[in-house]
Amino acid sequence: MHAINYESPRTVDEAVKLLAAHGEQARPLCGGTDLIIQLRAGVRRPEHVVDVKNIQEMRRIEFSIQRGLRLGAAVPCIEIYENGDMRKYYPGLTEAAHLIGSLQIQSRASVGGNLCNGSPAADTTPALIALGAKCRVVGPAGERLVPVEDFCTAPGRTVLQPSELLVEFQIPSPARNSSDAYLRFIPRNEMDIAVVGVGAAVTLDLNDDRISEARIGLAAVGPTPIFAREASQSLAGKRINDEAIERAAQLAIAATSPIDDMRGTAEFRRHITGVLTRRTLAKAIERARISPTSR
Amino acid sequence: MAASADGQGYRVIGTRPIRHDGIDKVTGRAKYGADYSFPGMLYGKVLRSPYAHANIKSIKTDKAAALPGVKAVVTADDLPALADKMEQAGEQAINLSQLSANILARGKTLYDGHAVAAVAATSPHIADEALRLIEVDYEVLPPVMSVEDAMKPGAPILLPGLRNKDEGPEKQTNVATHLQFKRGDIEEGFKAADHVVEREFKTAMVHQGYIEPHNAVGIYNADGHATIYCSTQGSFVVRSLSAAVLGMPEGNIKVVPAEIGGGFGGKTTIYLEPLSVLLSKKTGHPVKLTMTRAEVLRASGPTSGSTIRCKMGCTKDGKLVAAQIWMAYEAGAFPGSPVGAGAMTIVAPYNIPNLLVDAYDVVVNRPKTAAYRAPGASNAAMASETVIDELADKCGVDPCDFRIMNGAKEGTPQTAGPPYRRIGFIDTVEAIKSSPHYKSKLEGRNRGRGVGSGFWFNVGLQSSAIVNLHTDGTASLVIGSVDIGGTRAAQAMIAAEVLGLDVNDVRPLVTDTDSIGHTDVTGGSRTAFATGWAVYEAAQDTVRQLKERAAKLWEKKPEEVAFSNGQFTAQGDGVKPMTVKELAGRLARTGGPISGRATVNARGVGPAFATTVVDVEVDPDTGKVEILRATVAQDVGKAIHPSYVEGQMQGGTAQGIGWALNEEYFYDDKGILRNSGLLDYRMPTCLDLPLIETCIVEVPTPGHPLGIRGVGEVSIVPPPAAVANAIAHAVGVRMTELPMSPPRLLKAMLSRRGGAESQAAAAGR
Amino acid sequence: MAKKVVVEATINGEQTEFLCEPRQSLLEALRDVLELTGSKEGCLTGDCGACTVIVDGRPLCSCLMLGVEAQGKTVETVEGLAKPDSLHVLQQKFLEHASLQCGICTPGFLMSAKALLDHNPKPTEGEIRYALAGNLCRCTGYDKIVRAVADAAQTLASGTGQGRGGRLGSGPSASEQTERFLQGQEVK
Amino acid sequence: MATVVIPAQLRKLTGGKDRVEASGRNIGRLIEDLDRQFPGFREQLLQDGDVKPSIAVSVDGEMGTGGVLEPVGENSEVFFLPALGGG
Repeated sequence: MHAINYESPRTVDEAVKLLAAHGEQARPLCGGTDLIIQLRAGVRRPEHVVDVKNIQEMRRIEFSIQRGLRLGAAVPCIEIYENGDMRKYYPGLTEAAHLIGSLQIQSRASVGGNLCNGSPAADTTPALIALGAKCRVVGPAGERLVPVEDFCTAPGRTVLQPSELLVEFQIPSPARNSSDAYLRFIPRNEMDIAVVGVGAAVTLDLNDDRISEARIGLAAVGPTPIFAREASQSLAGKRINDEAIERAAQLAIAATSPIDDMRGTAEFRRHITGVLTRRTLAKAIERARISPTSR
Repeated sequence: MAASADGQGYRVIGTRPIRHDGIDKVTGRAKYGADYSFPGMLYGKVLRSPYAHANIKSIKTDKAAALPGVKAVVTADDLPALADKMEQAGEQAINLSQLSANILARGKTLYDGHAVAAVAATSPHIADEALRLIEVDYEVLPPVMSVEDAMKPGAPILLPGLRNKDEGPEKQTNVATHLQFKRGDIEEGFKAADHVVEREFKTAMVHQGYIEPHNAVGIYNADGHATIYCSTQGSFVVRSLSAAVLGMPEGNIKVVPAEIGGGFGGKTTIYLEPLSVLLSKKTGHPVKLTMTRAEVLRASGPTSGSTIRCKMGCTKDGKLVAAQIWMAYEAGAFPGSPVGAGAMTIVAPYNIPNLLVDAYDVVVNRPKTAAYRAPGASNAAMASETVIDELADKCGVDPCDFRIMNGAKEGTPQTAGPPYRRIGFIDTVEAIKSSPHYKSKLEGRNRGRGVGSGFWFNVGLQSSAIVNLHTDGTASLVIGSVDIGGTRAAQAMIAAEVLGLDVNDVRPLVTDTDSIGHTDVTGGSRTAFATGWAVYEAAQDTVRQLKERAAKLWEKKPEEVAFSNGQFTAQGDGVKPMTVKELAGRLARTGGPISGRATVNARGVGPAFATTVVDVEVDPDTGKVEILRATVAQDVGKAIHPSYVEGQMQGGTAQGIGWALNEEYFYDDKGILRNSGLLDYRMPTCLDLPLIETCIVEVPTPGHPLGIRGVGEVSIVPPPAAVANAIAHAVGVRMTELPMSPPRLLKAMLSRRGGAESQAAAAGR
Repeated sequence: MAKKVVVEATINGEQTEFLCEPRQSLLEALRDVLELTGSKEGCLTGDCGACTVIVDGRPLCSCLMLGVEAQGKTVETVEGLAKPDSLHVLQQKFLEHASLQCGICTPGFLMSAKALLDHNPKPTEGEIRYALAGNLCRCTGYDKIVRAVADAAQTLASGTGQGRGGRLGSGPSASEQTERFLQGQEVK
Repeated sequence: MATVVIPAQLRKLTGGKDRVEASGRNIGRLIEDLDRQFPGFREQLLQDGDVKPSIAVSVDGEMGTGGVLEPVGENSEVFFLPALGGG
């Protein structure tokens, strides 16, 4: 690995100053489970590594049924699924965090790092998209909110300017009779990168068994994570039945532009997108029926 | 005196003591190759070709050499040119000029990752940075990645000098060897068949996947002598090959075998060892090289991918009458795939009167293959054992009964001609047939059960052993066979059995090439068999000498002294029986210390057979296969330490399941390896496997004092076929390609359903 | 070359100071600086688990953490597992069950298993397999490793009166693991 | 006389015969006699005065370890086959 300088700011303000000072030559370090591998491979060669894990603001999980969730970008996955509120109100995002790599990886990897790495296959991203999460980005010029589905621009690329920092995710409080789910397909039972990942969040109208709102996010089936807009909208107001779910699955497939690689063929990925969209919606709906927000 | 090989009356053999080296390995104290460091040690790194096939026009190293901290840069020009001919090296015949060209490319790179240059620097990071500064001018050539492409007329030629007997001395070719085995009359054979199944199979190149990357520390001294510390399966083969590649006298190199973190055949040759000495010679410092995982996958020796056409016929009552096989194996960049073994194992478990096997060793732009656990046999069994399962289905015969009906036994001719002596193939099938697993009922949709069998030769070769009896009556056992999976314990148990000592009173020690007689690799499942034989004889030699001492004390002739159950006795008055411990205390006054010695070039090696049953469940929507249950039965001759015998059976089964389902080298159209890491080279995790049940079958090897058979390899042979057969019975598709990964299996299932629907449509239903 | 940094950490119970370059991983710091070579390098990408250590109670891959990140942290490695006069029960069970063949993956498995039992003294087979899924073993097929961890859990449990742990063939399959977390049935 | 079983690819030397008789108290002498009867065997089987590393010899069902010095009995059955190793 080339020589680097390591800095460990304690506040967002300090961090942003450091990033601004070094510009292209700085890279934030969180869990390091992607960055350290890239540094070793020489894929990224920043002179300065800015460790943002020790910034308390980026390590908090703040939830209230009124205000929803503020999830620090640097919270490691293991702290997400150990959190009772997360398990209870955001099971889909929680299971995505629980699926990433191994326990060893989950001890380090963060949802923010997962997103900033810009991989189309990031497990937590479709779950965030499904929940309508927004990224709070802070830079020298101030801060802005970016919807997760607009965050990645190409493999390994995001909307972040060199001096900007993703500080936290803001996720709406779960609506009545709503829940979410995330499923991915991998050839083994652990350790793999998603061949396809599907996150879904649904809100139900239990009076006449309809879906009032749905959002579907897709991973590993295009150059960036995908918000399957048409598929999501197609479910709004529909009765819960196989026909509606099948239509959504077909529209989800239509939203993909997968490639052939060592993880699967494009043809296979399209097929699995359909399978997982059906399974994920069914799981989210089942959860929403008994959701803690139901009473 | 140990009891006879019928397995009765052993005191130590067959028990499960804690391995002698265990405590070092659970406390982190055991020293593996990469754990060695020396004062002033430098770190070496290797520059590797980014192209699958290219001419090297020039290499500029001055910028790299100028980087602060860099002490030396070497290329193939720093190694002697060697004769282009086969030499014997331990258990393998090897071409030294090709071996050298694989360690540092000469003029041409032949695969993605082929070593081109090496540097030594004061830190591994500086060495890494230095690699980026070496300028290589490549002329990129078209890569040849498959045996089919390599065998096409006009295919790009990898090795300009390569010729074969069929095509003659004029013709440049990628086909290194054509082997043929013939028996009976193949046409007549198929005429007599009621059922014939013929299929073409493809199996992917796969890697042994040992967790410890290759490593070496070289220390060259001004007197022309060098020491190499490395993790290897054979310290003597490292010495002879490194000496040849470096142009040094063999005696000037001492190889100290470190603990080894897995090998499975992949550490029976050399990669970094001569470079560590070369760089040490240039710098005057010890130099350590370790491969990264990507280097291990790109540039060490995996095993061959293959194409196999298998046609077999049987009568309606299930008697095999004919088999015709065409097989071509990827050798990698240089000749030497295990296709010969594949040809001689593919129908080895069966008695087939009419047989024709054609086998081709083909060079392609992939890493030079190395041995991998029963090399060549798993590919072959994937073909023959699935075809046999199909024939059994056609005959309506239980797959175990079909194998028993046609199974090879004593006297059955092997593929290459010689008849079998006593073997336990049918015993393994019967063990599976009567196992709780096979007797259990498998219920549920998309679930199926499959059986497969496998054969492996095992080898004998040379081993040495020394037993030093100490004055306290304990013994140190010195051997040259590195311990890759618990063999120290087995060797100590054999010595303890013979000497009548407690197993913990024998301290096994694996030593370096200067401290023990020649010992071939820990490979070919030979260590318990051949080194165990040497240990047995060395212990007997110790007993013989002890009898002389007892005779002295008792004023008797040595032949009057008897030894049994750890006690020396003789007839007559004044003779008080003595134990080995008691006698050991009297050595000084009866002639001095005792060392028992023996060397063997072991004959009469007994082949091994295994039969495996697997239950699977297939996800019909995704093609993902779950292994529900697996049981393996293996003829081990005599289990010295049953826990480690079971471990070999379970480990081979796990590797075979990985080979069956997800492991494969994935090259792009430019011949670049796309999955050179353990994230995408998918070996089974412990969530992918069930507990693996074992049935130890003991049919002693005739002639061996303990009846031992090698146990290390054959268990990897049956699983791919067993899994394929289980999938066929679960979802009705016959898979003919490895790995049977979700995309492949899903495609096969969808096309079958598509076919069924179109048939239904055609039938107007 | 960036200059070296002084790092203070508690390593296997000892307050320790060491010098390392920012680009050196914790694994390099342990092996090359502190000469604690029990943690092994298998892949440098966090996929094999041979370098697993426990940092502030969490198992992680020391190849994917910089040495400088250990500042102020508590690090446990395989070298700290045994007491001077006795092995850790996991070490003892690995020996009794012949859970190691080549032994290169053993330190990592021991640390992952310790992290599991520290948080969940009564794991099911499914939970054991999930906790060890980040550690690759190529020799054993995992059978004897899973048995050893289950046995160690039982021994610990009976010793501490926590009832029987480590039930083989019981509990959820791999695919059921996540659901259990969500239902809060398991505290990791 | 010992019986020598000829590998498929050397049968061109024996006019297609798969079994021939030859004499010699060891493999070296046996190969000399084979070469006298069917010129070409020496070149096919020997290198530097010993059996080629790529070839294994089986005498009466047992793999030989003695190369040209491997003893051959009056009525032995001798096979020449490819040598191979293991993992």
